[in-house]
Amino acid sequence: MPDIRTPSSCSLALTVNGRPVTLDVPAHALLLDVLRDRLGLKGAKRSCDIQVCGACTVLVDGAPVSACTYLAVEADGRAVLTVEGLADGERLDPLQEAFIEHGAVQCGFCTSGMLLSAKALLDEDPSPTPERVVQYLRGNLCRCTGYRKLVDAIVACGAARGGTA
Amino acid sequence: MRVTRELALAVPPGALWTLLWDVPRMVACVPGCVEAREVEAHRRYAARLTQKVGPIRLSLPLDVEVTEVEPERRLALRARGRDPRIGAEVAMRVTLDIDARDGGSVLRIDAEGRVLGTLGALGHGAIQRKAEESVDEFGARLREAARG
Amino acid sequence: MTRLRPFALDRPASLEEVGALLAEHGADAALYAGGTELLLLLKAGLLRVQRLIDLKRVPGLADITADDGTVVLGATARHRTVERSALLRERCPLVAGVARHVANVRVRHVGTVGGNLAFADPHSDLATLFLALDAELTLWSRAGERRVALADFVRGPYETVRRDDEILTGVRLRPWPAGTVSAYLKFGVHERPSLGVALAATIGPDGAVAPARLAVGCVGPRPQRCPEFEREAAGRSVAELAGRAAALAEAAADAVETTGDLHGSADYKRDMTRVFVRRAIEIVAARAAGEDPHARYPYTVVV
Amino acid sequence: MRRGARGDGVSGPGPLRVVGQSVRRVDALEKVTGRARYVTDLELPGMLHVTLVRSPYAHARLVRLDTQAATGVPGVRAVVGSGDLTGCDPYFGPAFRDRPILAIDVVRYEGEPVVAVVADDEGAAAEAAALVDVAYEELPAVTTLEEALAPGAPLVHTAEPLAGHFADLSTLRAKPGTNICHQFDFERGRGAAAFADAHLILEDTYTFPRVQHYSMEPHAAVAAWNEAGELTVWASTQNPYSVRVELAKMFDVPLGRIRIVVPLLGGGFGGKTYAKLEPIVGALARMTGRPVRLALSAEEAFRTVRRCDARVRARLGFTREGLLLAAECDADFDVGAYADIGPRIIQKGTYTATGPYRVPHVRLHSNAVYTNTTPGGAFRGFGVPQLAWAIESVLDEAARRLDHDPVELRRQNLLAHGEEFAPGDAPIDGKFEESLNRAAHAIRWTQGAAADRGRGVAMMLKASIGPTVSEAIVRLHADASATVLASAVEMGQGARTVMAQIAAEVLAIPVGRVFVATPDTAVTPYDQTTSSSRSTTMTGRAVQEAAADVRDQLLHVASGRLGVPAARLRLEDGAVVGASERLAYPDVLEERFGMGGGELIGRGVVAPGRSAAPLGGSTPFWEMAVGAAEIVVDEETGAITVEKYVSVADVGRCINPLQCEAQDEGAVLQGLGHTLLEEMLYERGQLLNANLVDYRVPRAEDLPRVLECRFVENADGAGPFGAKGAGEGSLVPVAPAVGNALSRLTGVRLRELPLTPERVWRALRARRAGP
Repeated sequence: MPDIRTPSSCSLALTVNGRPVTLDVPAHALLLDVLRDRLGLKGAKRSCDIQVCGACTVLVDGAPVSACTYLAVEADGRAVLTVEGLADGERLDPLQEAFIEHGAVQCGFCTSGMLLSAKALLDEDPSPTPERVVQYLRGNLCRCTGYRKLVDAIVACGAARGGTA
Repeated sequence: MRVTRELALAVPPGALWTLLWDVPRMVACVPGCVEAREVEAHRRYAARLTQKVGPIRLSLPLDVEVTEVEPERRLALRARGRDPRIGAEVAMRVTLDIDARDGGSVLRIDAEGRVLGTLGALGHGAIQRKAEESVDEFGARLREAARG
Repeated sequence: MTRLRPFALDRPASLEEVGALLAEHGADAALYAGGTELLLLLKAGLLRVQRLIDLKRVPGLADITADDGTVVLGATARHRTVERSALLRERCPLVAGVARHVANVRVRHVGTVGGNLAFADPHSDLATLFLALDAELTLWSRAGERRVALADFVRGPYETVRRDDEILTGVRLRPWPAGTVSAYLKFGVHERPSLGVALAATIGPDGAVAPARLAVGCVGPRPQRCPEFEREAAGRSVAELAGRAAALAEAAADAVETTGDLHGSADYKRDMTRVFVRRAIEIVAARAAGEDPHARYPYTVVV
Repeated sequence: MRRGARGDGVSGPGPLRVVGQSVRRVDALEKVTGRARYVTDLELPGMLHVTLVRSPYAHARLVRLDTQAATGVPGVRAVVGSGDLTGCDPYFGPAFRDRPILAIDVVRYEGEPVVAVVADDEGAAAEAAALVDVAYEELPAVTTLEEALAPGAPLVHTAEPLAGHFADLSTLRAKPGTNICHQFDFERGRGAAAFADAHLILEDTYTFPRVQHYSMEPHAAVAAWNEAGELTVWASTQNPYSVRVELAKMFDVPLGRIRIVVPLLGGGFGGKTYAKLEPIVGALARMTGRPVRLALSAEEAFRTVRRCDARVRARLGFTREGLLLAAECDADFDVGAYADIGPRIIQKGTYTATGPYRVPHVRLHSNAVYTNTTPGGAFRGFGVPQLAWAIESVLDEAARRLDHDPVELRRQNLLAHGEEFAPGDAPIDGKFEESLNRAAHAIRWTQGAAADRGRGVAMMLKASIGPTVSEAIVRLHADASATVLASAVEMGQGARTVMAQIAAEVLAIPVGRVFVATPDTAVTPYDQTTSSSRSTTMTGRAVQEAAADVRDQLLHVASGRLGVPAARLRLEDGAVVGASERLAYPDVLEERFGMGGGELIGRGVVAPGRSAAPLGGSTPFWEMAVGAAEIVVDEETGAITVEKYVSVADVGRCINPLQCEAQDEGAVLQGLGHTLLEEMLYERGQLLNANLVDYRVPRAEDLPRVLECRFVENADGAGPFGAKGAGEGSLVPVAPAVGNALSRLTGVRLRELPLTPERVWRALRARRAGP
């Protein structure tokens, strides 16, 4: 059987952090590798590589996905948001501010995934209860903080966003 | 994984013993065994085994070495092989003990094996089950062959 | 984990095209929808293929539709879609509720019902719940279409009756009639569930249960219905069920096949089946009486 | 004022401006914006990628290596077995140089690297790796302590182990002909003889499981040699200076020719101490003449390092009044296939086996035992969790037998402030009773738990490293900003922020004007290691001294210019001020250098050196923490839920309270991991659960409903502003506190971790079945 040495390549047209991007990728390219190695967006990290830990979370049309196990071709025509796209220039997103304020950042390797999952949660449920945050973060592991400050930061951000600070 | 079975067969130990050494008929009895040939008479054999564990296809050459021979009483062998495509290393030990029993014979099968590499770890549960199914199938085919 | 080896991606727009591709490439091709299991097998190097056949552009394969009293979930319907489906919320509320607890939110956005069922991981929720909904799977191939009951579809861990040339196109559920009270409980410490219990009691006008449906999953090679339990429960009032919950649960537990693995030993799984069938009965009884049991147990999801 | 625990700060010289405040982390902005760079993100021009071919066998002889097919794969630059590693010492290891870069003649654990494939990209490397054909001849393996210690057991290492580089381990005592590669003994008073006078003697054996650090960033390293024959390694390591020693020895070059650069770490927890990947990437970079990158997968980290599992027999003797009279301990630690720093772990962990209590008569013995499993290495607590699990459980049983309240029994045995722990070692430097009282108060110990709740308490004591050395340089620039050069590695614990706070406090400039350089052995001065909770105390004091050196220079120059004695001047808001005078730093530098440039350089060295202490040097500080747990048990499933957990640590001073809190909350959750959830499972030498689906790392839902991490701050530490080390202590009491709570609530005493639902269920069933 022919070993595919010249993989069929697909041309993609998508937006990444609000910017239009067009590039050709082989069919087997993973979104995580395209973001990191082709577009230089190193914020999303490869950790467990099996969709469990969440360190590679990015949003595709607002939905959180595991970029480590998501073919880049699936992002064609869609809007991808990575952590690099959260801030507006130097003005941080409220979640980024809340993470710093509450001490929810330590080694930082899970932080990108946590921020984007939290953003997806707040987009869906503007002021979630701590229990809802804990349930939603089932797919985001952190080995440093013990989660207390992450939950506090997200709940506080939700409350502030929901105007009930 | 470890599978032990006891099998009553219609043929006396002598006939069973001859059957066990009949390579082509043994190939037919061992599920997934597609070929086998003698490398060194009564000592070493080369076989090829294919198995499907869920969606995963395993196909590997087996180096079979006979380790114990007690005519009409006991046959023990060791088999090892590697499927480079999926990086699975298989190591098996099979001991067959034969006793005469009311005209026929009783075959006690003791198969112990390990699948090493990623498949061995991830497929841990499924492999034990597949091994049991295979030994049962072997027993059924052997009983059929013995009757024939 | 090794990198993905190169493959081509086909995106057929009809079942016939899929069939043709399967016929042409056979074992060198793999069906692909969400990829939540397939891509992991490819990355682990346990599977090698030259092409992926993407099912997501085959029209209608992701729809959730009502069809003369049954509900059909298209194979490429995502868990997230199932979770939010108004039709399912109305006809099979438990299905929408359980879908919300599959894996994590990212897998739910990408993974599909068909992929989950075809992979047949013994530690999963959908097959157990669907078994209690007398699910029937539709398998399409160029030779024609056949329908297989879920109980016959799953042969063992990761093994189903689907032939290599067949595509799972959908699963048909028989919603429980009005007046059915139900609960799904899933227990386990690990990433995947160690135990799943689906209990549905249809209460007739005379207050008697006719019938009861009980499915237990994750503890054995495949999800299992509990016919003895269902016979014992039939004709009794819910109060009576609650009264005999311990004995009924014990009987159900003794009947299930359990196998030891990293999640626990066979006898522990049998005893957990006993515990959670009883708890399911108690919850169903409370719900039948209009109470909200809001039962909470550690490492347990109650839907 | 930012939220965070208010230490009941003791005023040092004048109110502290920056130390003691929960200032914003200096590395927070780059981390929340995704700009933070880790070794795994590094790309160098011409960089090649490495994939390792690993042994599927736990113990086997290497019969034949066929790399022919692999070298044919397009993009492959080299396929390397140990035979191809010329021109370097192929063995490394801090205690014994027993670990080969690539397996030599024999593989000693499943997953051991055998062949390295170097290629243009990871895809080609992986494809070639699958084509490498290695023929093995399986050898009998020992994969548990029982098997390894059985008489006549197969030996993991047959040859005499070569001594490693670190002098203090030169007294290594392997037991020839056995799998024991080191032994440690410690006696005080009349040793075991004193048991004869004891009113009550309790003895039991406890086991601690093999668990994984599970840093979110698996190990990674990039190496490159330049034309001048200098090696630079960008490594995810906690001690660049130890790695530098090992590589200099390995390639036989002067230390100055090896440069280790450590950007941010994605977690470490001890798993990134001492050489791990640096030897292989260094060797491959030299062979190929190209930069080489190796980034492990999470599964491979399980086959690189783990915590040493242990079996501890503990025996305690009490007087009638409940005073500890004698203690005896025999601890076997499973160090896996290679010793790594295991020999030091068995010493450190056993030395403080008796915890923070006064025990006049002690006999302690521990063994480091080889098995054919992933090598054990340093992991948060460094042997103390393994011992405390046994001792604090036996202590709780004693409280029951003596009908003493468990808190009271501990209180009456606590060592007092200033008391001697062991002859020649530092006296106790904390008022431990305050921590115990605060923990008991916070969990409302005296009010008694509700019927369905169990409470347990546990304490711990750990010595840090002695002898030890930390050096630092502070440079004050002409614009009154400053750069701190120190080699404390930032792995999430907040070391970089702490160093900035200390320098900013001494130099009276804003934290935002202090820049802490990336650890780089060509730039930042010597620091022994970032582990053992020592950075704030030792590196912190070196930074404090270096900043004070700059301060004295400022005062001296200003004194000359202002004609005011230096003693009547002080620093305030970036200027030297006297009663009425004020000279801003730029002007002081202008005065000193006669021009707009120049900088003042200060140096700090902290090196307490050797002492008569049993481990070769006195501990610079004692780390002590208390844990109190309140649990509920679902007796039908055996599942334990920690409803409330209180941790109190005696830290002297929180330099950054919010960071201390986050560190201890993380320590408690990591402790809950080995207490309830985590265990690496082997079956006849094969590791079965090296992934997150089958190895359960704590998640947000495992967070106790109430988790309080509090601190006793009496400014009585040897560190800057009275600080002591923290971050390891709070992990240790979790297992015994939960185990004791389980015993109080259900009467079931489990001696094996983790306390999984099935284990608790089985024990409850046995209890119901009765004696």
